[in-house]
Amino acid sequence: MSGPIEVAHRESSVLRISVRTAAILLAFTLVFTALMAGTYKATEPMVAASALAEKLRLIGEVLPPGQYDNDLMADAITLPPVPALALDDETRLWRARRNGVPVALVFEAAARDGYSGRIGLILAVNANGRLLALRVTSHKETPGLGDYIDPKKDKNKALPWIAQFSNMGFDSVPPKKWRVKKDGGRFDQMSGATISARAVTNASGRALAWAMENRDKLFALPPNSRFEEKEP
Amino acid sequence: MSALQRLFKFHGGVKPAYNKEASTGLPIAVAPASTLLVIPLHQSIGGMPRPLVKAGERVLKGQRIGGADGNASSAVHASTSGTVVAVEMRLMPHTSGLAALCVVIEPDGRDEWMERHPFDYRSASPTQTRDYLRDAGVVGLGGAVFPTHLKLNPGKQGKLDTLVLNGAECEPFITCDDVLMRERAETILKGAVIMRELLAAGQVLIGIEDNKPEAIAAMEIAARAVNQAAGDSAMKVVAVPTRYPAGGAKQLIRVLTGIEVPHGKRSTDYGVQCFNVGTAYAVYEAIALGQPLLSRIVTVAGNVSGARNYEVLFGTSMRDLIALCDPLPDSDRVIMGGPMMGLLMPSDDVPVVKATNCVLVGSKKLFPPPPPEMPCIRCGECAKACPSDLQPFEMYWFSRARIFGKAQEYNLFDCIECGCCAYVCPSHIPLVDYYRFAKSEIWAREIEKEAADVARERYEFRLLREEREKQEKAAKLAAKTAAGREKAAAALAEATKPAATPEEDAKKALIAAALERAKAQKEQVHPENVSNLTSEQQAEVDAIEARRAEIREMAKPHLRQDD
Amino acid sequence: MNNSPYFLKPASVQSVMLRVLVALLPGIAAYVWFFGAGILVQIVLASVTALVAEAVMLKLRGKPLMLFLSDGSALVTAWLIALTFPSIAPWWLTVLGTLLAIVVAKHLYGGLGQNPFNPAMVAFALMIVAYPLLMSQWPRVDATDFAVQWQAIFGNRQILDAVTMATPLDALRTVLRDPEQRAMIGGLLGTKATFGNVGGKGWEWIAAGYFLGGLYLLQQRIITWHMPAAFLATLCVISGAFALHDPERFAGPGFQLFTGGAMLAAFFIVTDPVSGATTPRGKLIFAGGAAVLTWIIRTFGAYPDGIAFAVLLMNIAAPLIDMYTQPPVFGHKDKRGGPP
Amino acid sequence: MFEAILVMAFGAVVLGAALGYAAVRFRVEGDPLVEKIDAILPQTQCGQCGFPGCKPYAQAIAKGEAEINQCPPGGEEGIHKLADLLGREFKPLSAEHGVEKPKSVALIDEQVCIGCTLCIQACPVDAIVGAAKQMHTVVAPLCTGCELCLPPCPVNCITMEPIGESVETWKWKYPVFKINPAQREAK
Amino acid sequence: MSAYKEIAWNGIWKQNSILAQLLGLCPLLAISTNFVNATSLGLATILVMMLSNFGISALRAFIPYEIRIPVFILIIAALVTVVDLLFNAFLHDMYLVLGIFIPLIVTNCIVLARVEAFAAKNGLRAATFDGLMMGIGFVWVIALLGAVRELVGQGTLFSGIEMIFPTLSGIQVLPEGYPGFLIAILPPGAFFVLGLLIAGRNWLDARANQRMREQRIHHQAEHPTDHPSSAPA
Repeated sequence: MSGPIEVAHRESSVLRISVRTAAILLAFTLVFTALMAGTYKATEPMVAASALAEKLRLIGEVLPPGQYDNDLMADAITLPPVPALALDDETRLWRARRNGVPVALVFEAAARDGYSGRIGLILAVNANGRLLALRVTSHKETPGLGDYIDPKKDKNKALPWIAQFSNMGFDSVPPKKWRVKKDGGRFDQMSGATISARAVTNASGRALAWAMENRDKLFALPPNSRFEEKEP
Repeated sequence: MSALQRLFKFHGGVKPAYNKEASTGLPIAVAPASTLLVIPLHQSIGGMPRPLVKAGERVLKGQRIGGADGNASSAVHASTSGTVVAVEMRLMPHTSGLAALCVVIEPDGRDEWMERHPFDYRSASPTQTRDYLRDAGVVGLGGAVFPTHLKLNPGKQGKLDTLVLNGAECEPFITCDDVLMRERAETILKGAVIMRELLAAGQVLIGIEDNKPEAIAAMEIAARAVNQAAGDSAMKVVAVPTRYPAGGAKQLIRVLTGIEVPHGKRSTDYGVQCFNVGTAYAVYEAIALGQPLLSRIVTVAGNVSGARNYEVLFGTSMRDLIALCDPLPDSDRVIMGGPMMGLLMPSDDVPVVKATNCVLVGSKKLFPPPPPEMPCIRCGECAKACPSDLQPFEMYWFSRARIFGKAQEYNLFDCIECGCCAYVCPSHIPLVDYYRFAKSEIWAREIEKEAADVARERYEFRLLREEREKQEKAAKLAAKTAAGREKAAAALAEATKPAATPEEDAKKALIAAALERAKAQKEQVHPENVSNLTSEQQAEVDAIEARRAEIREMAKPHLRQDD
Repeated sequence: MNNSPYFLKPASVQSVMLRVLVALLPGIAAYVWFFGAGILVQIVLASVTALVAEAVMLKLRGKPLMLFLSDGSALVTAWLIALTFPSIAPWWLTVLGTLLAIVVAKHLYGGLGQNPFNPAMVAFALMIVAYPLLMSQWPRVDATDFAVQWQAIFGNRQILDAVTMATPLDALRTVLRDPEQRAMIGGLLGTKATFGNVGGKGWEWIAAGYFLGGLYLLQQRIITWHMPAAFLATLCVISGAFALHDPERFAGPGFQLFTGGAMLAAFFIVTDPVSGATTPRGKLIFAGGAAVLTWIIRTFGAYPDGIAFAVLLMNIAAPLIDMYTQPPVFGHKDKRGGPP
Repeated sequence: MFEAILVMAFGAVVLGAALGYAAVRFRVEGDPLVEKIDAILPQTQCGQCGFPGCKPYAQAIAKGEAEINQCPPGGEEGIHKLADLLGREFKPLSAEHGVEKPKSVALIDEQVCIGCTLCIQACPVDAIVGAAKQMHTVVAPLCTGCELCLPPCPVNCITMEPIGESVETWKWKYPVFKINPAQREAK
Repeated sequence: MSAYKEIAWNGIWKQNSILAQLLGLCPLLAISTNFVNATSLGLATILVMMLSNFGISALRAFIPYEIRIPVFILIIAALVTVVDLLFNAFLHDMYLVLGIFIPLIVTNCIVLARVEAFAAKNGLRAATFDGLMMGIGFVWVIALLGAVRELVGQGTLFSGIEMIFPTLSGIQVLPEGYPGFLIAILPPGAFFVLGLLIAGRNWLDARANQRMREQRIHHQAEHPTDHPSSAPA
């Protein structure tokens, strides 16, 4: 490759080489940007469909699809960062209904006092105020120590730790007992890794209490409206 | 007196078993001369002396047989009267087991002195005095054999604060300085007086390790006498703590004055100079009695039942010397020097030389082979023991891995090879051997590199010259007749024609160039001045150059301790 | 025939290592007294594993077997592993840790004298990352029954819950994380609680045992004062400063020094010559740095004790520290003199 | 989308022009690598590598036109150093270029020399002195041992004398490891 | 054909991007937590390498020396973007797992290195083949690394395969009660396993060299004398 360049150096002035390289780079840029744009356009619908499926799958973790018949994505409202849920940004809350009758609320919450920062949760609360299921969506707990809160990492596959919250409500476990055993509550924890379990338990309790309190209002709000907490 | 002197400490050091009692029981005896005296010409640091005698010549005791080569060299003398039987290569008292040029003298038993004249140093110029000492062959007798006349120079200021006499003698087994001080304290101090005058030194500190109380007592009496005679208190005998290597020149200077003389610096720049007590004795003999250095006190110790100090003529075979002391039957080696720094001799039939302070007979029992070498665990014992404040284990890593640049960065050349590090090493690593190896490799490389630089320069110069000649020739050729043009064309064709093999091509080109140049030579004189010299002249010039280089090179390894 | 020096001081790697082992005995005695004889089982397990692994590796690497096997370095590593692992850890945990230490951390790096990292600390770090739960289960002070501990080590993990408890450091960590319980820290470190007066019941006496052994090593001149002094002083100063600033959130120097592996580290772990700094100033920096990191990891880290990580991090830095702290050599320091 | 393409295009033009300009303006002349290679070569100027001297060989190595194993005087050690410098793989000395010999100097038998000056012409470092019809002699310290003076001599009066070891040039040997590795199974 | 053989040998073993050149370690270490993830990223890398080698070899006549690096990067980035979008569209689960590491293929030095060292100087077929072989060299190492880490870390193999082939599922290789050597899955474990793989390669190479040397010595020893050889040929 050095041959032609040597010749070029002898023949061309600095300006001519600069213009030439600029033009060639421009040409390449246009061609390959076009290639990227084309692929983007072509895959756009599939990508959107995948994103939707992803959302539904996450909801499906806590609320089986068979329990409702409405279009969850359409029947959703916007939640501001409510203190009880310890969220930092706006989130969506989905309302499941069967034959128009409220079945469950699905929403996200967080625990800020995990061992290594924030633990993200998603939970489904049914119309009777029971916690249908609880899942951890994101966490940074110590691997092998605190990460059993995530059923994928829990050694006990048959009955993961987090499953003990399924179908629990304040009618079965009074709010005062909605704690880990170490703190005098109902729920188990692993010795040596109390902090993660305590964070998840307390956060779920707070979220459940909030959902119970605002249940009617949340079901009543029109789709795609914004939930506003009562002025204190 | 000694109580008044403030002492300093040097870092590190060890306390090996001293084993000195065996050889101090009896007074110094004179060893008989061997049937043949083998006197190496090169017995000091510096240039190799020229032989002054031929085989068959009769020599008198004290006659110069080797003349100092330049100033940085020292003369060698016949130790007794007799006949020179050969000037030839003989085995040297050196670990290498190599031979060097020696004068072999067959003593006639008459021990007939040449004429002796005291030297009046007071009326001589300092240069004359130094030349006299050089020709008297006086060198440092602590073991490093550095020419004494080079050190008897007060330096830029013309005077010194302190003259240190080294009587510390820290190596185990060796007692030659000890007995010399016990028996000949007065003479030593007379030598010290001369040295003090030559150096214009303010005080004389005589450092003696405190495990030699007799020597300290003897020297104190002698010093008091000298002080009384001079009416001052310049001579001070100082007992220094017994710790190897307190007898290292730099360590002793540090202990007595607190001054640390850095590697590569002259101690006179710091107002202090250090000599061995034996050297002071030799200086006195040379100047006051006119006797050149012919003999020295040698400790024979180790695996012998009759360890003792002898006054030994240089050239005496170690074998004969050892025989005087009843060596034990399991003796298996001879070491010149002490057990910490001594050199292993290739044979017991090597001559005693100026550097021989001790002939140590060894055996497996006395000096058992070291336990197997284990890996270094960086325990730092060596660093704790190093009197030069080095990090021996770091130098070891790099020497072992042949990363010499890094070894030098860790100040490899500040190492005095005292052996303390190897002595304390729990892994039994022969550390000093690694440093010796690294040092000699580095020196060799340095010399190689210098040679390569010279070669490169000369080659480039030659190319330049050839180019210029070619141009001049081309100009001449162009001006010549058609025949000349033809020839030039032929030469050009020759040069551009691809040859069958590169060798042939090169050969042809060389011959062609040679022919051309031969022709050109007739018309013009070479601008080069080298070719105007006769070969003899050139050879002489270059031989001098070579010797200088040799001196420089040799001066490096031996600048250690005990000057 | 060898060159000078021709005679050597009667010193050997073996005698150094043996004296280190002897120095560990007081600490081990206290350990047995307070936490039961399970630790002895661990020491035997680790020692046997270490010797076997060492022998196999030596054989594979073509080194003289008996010479190196008898140098004692593998035993020192093994004992340190046993002493830093929980004494009721399952047997395979100790064996695996020891194997990793000897095979990976020691021999794969070139064997004795060549390992850049402290093998015992490599074992600890690897095992606590791999099995954090098992490495956090320590025996209760009141459950020292040997039979129970034996069972815990060799199989029956069910009995564990009854005999384990959090270490003082673990408890401290848990308390520190929870704002509601922070006030408890006074109680945790106070006189009456489950723990001892200074570093947790039992723990402080083990630490005192190590301290005693450390003094012996100092007296034998196997270690110099630099490392232990720098480690303990730095830990003391940094924890003291923070405890003064906010005694509700930070434990004081007494607790930090006398709990966990601090004392063991100060005299036996940071002082490992092979993987540590060697110059006098370097030793101070090395041990001081290890103490700072230990405190940081203990206070803010994810695992119970931070010493292993702190020491390994400083191991990496050791060559650099050595390079920048070379002591001036003879004649090159600026004392008296200098050319006139 | 259009905006994105515009930004990319703008970047392409600016960068392309800048790089074209820089390529012409900041071209590096000369090659310090040659100097580094030349420093490793032994400067015997013997031409055994197939180049007319050490410098040309160094240039050829730098350009990738020559292998690093063509210098017999430099020996294995020289090849190792070159390999380290250039990040190439070590190769044993190429046999066609010669073998590593102990360092020697040329010696002219002055009885036989006819004073033809051919060796003087051949010596690359001007280490032979003499004039036409005069006896020549080799200045030993300057002689690189290249052997180039041997072939031109019409009377074969030049011999190569190996430089022996003396007490002064003797080198301490690498300390021998005292531990013998355990016996490996003989294969 | 021997030129192609050499390309293949270089890519798979001698110049192996990971074991010999240690290039592209970031995705390698981050993604090789299990076999399926590792292989998926490796396949994506093969795709990118083949395409970029092909593209640049085809366009090499039009690329001036001065701006070759920006053009190479541009082409590689464009191709990676395309691959990223395709993953997003057709293998969405995998896309979520691999996350940032598909875009990071752009910065995988091995891609740029092959483009610069090979594709820019060679013909279409050879360049594409080189991309394939270098990619295979990358894949087998990353797959092995993933498999070892997965096996040691959690005792399974092929976990997560359902993301690609919904009908398949992972295998529990070690007993159910295997505690899992967690560190193998964590980043330090990646370094350990990679270190061991490199050591293994060096060992094999050293052994091969040794054998070659021995053979040469045998050869030299036996050739001058015309005795029949007793040693293995």
